[in-house]
Amino acid sequence: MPSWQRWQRCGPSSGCRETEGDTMSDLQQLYQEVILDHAKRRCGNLPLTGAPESGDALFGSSHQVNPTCGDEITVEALYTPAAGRLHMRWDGAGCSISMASASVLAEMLDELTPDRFAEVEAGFHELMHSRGRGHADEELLGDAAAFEGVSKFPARIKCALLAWMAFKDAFVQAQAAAEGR
Amino acid sequence: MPSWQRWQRCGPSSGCRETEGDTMSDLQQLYQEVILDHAKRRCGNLPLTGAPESGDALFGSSHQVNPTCGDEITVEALYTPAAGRLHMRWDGAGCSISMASASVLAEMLDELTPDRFAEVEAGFHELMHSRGRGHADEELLGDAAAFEGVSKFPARIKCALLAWMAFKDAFVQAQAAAEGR
Amino acid sequence: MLSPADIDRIRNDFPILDREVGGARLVYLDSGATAQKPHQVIDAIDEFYQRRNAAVHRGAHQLAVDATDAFEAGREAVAAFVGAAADEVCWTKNATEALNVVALGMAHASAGLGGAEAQRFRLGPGDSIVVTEMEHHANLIPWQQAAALTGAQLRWLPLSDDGQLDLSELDTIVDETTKVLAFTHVSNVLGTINPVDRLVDRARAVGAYTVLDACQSVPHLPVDLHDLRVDFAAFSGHKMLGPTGIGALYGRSELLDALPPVITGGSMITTVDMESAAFMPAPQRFEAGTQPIAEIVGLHAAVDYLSYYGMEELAAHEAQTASRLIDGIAQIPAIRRIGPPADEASIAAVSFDVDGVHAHDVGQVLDSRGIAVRVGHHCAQPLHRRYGLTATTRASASVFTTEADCDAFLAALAEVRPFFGLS
Amino acid sequence: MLSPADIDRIRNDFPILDREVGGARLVYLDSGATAQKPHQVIDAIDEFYQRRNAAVHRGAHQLAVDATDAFEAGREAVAAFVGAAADEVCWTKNATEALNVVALGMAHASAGLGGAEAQRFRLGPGDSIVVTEMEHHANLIPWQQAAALTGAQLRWLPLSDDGQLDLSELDTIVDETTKVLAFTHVSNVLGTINPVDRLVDRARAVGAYTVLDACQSVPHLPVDLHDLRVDFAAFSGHKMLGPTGIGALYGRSELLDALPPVITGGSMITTVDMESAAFMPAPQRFEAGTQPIAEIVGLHAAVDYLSYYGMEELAAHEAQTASRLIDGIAQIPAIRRIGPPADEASIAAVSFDVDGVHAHDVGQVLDSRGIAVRVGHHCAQPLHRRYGLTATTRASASVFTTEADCDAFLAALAEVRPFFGLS
Ligand SMILES: Cc1ncc(COP(=O)(O)O)c(C=O)c1O
Ligand SMILES: Cc1ncc(COP(=O)(O)O)c(C=O)c1O
Ligand code: FES
Ligand code: FES
Repeated sequence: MPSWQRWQRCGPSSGCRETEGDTMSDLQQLYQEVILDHAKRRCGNLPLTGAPESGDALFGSSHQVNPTCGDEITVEALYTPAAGRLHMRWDGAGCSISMASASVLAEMLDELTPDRFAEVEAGFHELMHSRGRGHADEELLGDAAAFEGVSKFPARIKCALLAWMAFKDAFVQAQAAAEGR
Repeated sequence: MPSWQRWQRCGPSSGCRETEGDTMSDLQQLYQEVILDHAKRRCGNLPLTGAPESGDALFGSSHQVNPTCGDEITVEALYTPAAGRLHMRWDGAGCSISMASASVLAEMLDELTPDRFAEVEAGFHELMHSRGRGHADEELLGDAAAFEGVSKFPARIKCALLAWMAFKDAFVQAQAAAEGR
Repeated sequence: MLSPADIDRIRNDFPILDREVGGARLVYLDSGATAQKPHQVIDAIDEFYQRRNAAVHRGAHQLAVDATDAFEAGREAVAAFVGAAADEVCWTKNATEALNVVALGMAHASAGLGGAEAQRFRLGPGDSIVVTEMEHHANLIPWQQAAALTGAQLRWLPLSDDGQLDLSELDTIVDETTKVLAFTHVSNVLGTINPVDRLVDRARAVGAYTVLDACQSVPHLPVDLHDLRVDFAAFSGHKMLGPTGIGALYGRSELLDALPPVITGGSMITTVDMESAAFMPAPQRFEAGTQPIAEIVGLHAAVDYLSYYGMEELAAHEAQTASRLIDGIAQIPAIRRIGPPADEASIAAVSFDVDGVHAHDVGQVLDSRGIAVRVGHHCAQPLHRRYGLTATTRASASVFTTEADCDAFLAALAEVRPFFGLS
Repeated sequence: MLSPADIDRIRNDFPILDREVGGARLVYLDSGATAQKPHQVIDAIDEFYQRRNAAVHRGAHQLAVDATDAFEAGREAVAAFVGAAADEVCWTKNATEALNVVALGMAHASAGLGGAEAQRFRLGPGDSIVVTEMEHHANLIPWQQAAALTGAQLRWLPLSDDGQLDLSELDTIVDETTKVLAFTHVSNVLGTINPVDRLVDRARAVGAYTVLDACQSVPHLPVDLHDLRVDFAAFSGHKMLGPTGIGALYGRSELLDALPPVITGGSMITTVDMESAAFMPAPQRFEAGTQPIAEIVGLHAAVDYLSYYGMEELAAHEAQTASRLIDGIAQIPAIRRIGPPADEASIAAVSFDVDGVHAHDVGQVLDSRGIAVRVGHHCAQPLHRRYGLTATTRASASVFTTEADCDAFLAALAEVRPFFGLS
């Protein structure tokens, strides 16, 4: 099987996302079911492989530290230009927000083209920095919309963004590798 | 003439010391006539000679800096144990309080035995640190009683004490020199 | 012992305790990071700025005299509070600066600054500096820097499994090569109170200087630095009910006068020409530039406040709080506390790991109940690594901590694992 | 231009101006040493302690979030006020610390700390550091220390008779060996405003870093550090209507990230083990330990206050005050002012020698009339020596200084020599 197929290990999330709206406490909004669920499932949290030896897939990797807490993540990005597909695997330790965010991203990526990823990433970034005022575009963000509540907690924004930053960086590396060819 | 005689250059002060009591402003109490007068006359402000070559006089010298303002004084102390007499000459630059205090001390010293100097010095020290609450013992302090008003001005206490500290130190040196003999 | 009425009265002095967080009353259990301030401290700062603000030790005018009086009265009060003489206390911005002044001062001495009398502090290859594995980064990294600058070797006293210093190798770790033994009086993570006497005895036996990090002891215990016989010590105002922006370096006079200053500039010199400067004796030589004057006034009010109740009393209250927290935590399943056994003396700073829940998530849940605790490595990464952790949750108490505070915290803590679906 | 009504309004904001000194209303002409604080600043500090006090960048709890917001909002406001980006502003306790951080950071780089990227700051024998003869000790002694630690040579630009930098030898004094040119924007004694452009051009031509002491410019003039093109700059909160205990170091980001920190400890690291530590990028790498948080909040209020009136307006008021003081002093016999000619731009800091009367005696007489001025060497001994003086009297103005203040000062000054029996 092509190497990227080995990266797909979990099916589409069935996470419950009833929007309880204003009746939810800030804490419940922060720790939505989807998040708690992904924090446990950890899609894509697989042994890291390093660059694949063969195939037409481009590879990049990035290590990121959250300076506020010292938690770390290492992300590997795989890009098969032919299929126009992105994949991610990761290893790391951190809070439930950071683990869930890595998991959600890993799961979503399998469905995304690079352009679409850029859009989603921009939307997610904006949502996180909205200081609780933004509304998640579920169409665009999919499961990542569940992180809406994080934006009310400035101290946790970096948690939610950690894996995204790492993937973005790893993907840049992969593209650079492509150009190097 | 014995070397110490060359140190006596000014006669007894005729400075006016009417005590105007509480009607005097703090400023007038600070700058009593005696003080303004001595600040100009500068008794004992003479070229420094270093240790006298001969005679039975003991010699000591001390350089003191007032750290708040950087003003300096160098004092030479001469002690003739036979006569039981102290003398001082000095050179320096400073405010009117410090110059007057050196002048008053130099003048008074010619009349003082070492023991009496110690008493006067202790009284003067105490007065200066009385924070405006002490009353000068004119019997004991003579012209130095005019500095009573200084004790209300903490920033100026060091001015008044500078020459006294220097003389005390120089006299210690002189005594040490005596023991060295 | 403080009565409940005392504690009520104390609580009324702290305006911030009226605050609600997320609809719940504030339960502030993060005094180990920074203490809250009684209105006496806040008012003293206010009054200073309104009536007496001026540069100190400089002007001849009345405001400058008033400000200087306030400045030096603060020094006397703080010195008396820690059993030191006034001229043994130098102002810094925080304890971190104070510890750096010692470490870098020694490095400067080693580079030849400070003349002959500074040579006693010379460090070089073949010398060793000893710290402990429980140090706050503030009492570790400056010594790493001093070692890097001088070629001295850095060693450390390890931790035991039960959160205390393991002194079994004390005599080999602190040996004839040791020039400095720097250690904390009380661990900010574990609450452990270290055996200062034993460490000072050993340091003295080999002729090493002792540097005490007193950040967590001065706010919580009666401390007499002369009795403790240490050479240097550091503490911070903001941890002892005082303002931010003020700390203190203690040193024995004879040592302070010989240690080269690190930060140089105005108000610490006698004479300056373009090529050289002569420094004043301590404490001024360590007080370059305009000092945190209003902060000193505030700290003065803080030590007056603490002294009014008495550190013995406050320490007894602290010990009681520590027990309540430690015992309560022991009853909650799947929590691993790091720190000394419950029957050892400690301050009320209690750190723990909740199995399966990251410390930041623990803190978040507690915060939603109005309970403010600290999460993370608490500036003690090596300590955490020693216990196989990267982060813990810490509850740390203050003079105003009540039994109700402890109980609210314990109740909320018991809900944490269930909240995350763990039983 | 501020109207008299504006100034009235401003005066009402400063509680201390209600104070009487020796029966007279306070005329505060010592803002050059430290500024007075409007109630907006005092209240901001008060409010912070009452509602938001906590350790920043650490806790997950609500108070910590609020405190961190206040802390970073302060950085953004202060950075914007001086034309810098937020991450180019590092907090220090005062300007003196900021200048030391640059000078000692370079010395640390020269000793091999900070790795390869710090090597750009290396100083050694054969290199030169250039300062000026008008520097405050805070921008002189740290460079003497850096020279002593590294073997670099210290040189200086001399003063002209009329209180300005003599730049006739600029090109030979600042030459290819020059690695640092450190100079003050405005002299705290003379009021002189230095030609930053010309100095920066020369420094850039030889590849030297520029370090600007902006202590006396930031409070009195519009300052845009990007426009000024300097590499580093320092200023103090307490001189710009802000609290004591807070200062700032500005540096171009690229340089700050490469400069080794001097004060090390908590909150400025990424990872630490017993033997080594990795430092965060700027500004955090220079902010070891608990920062002066309430003071930053107060400084934020101060820059808001200054911005409300606008630095252009305030500078125009300042220039008018300067003229009134300079012209008035010129009319009093036997007074020698040091400083630039009356028609040169300067801030309202005016220093002079009264013939036959020591500066402390001048200050004392003025104080008895309620007029607070500064006397002494103003931390600029070499400058005074250059003019054959050991001390001067300095009157320095602020936003609230009125014509009546100037006139009261001038009238009292005219009485000084007569008081001491000099005609
Ligand atoms: C020109 C100048 N530089 C530096 C300083 C030092 O500032 P600070 O004492 O706040 O560190 C001052 C103030 O005294 C100053 O006027
Ligand atoms: C044990 C200990 N040492 C040093 C420090 C550093 O104190 P500061 O941040 O006030 O400099 C702290 C506080 O964080 C501490 O708890
Ligand atoms: S707390 Fe570390 S990543 Fe969330
Ligand atoms: S002011 Fe210098 S001695 Fe009086």
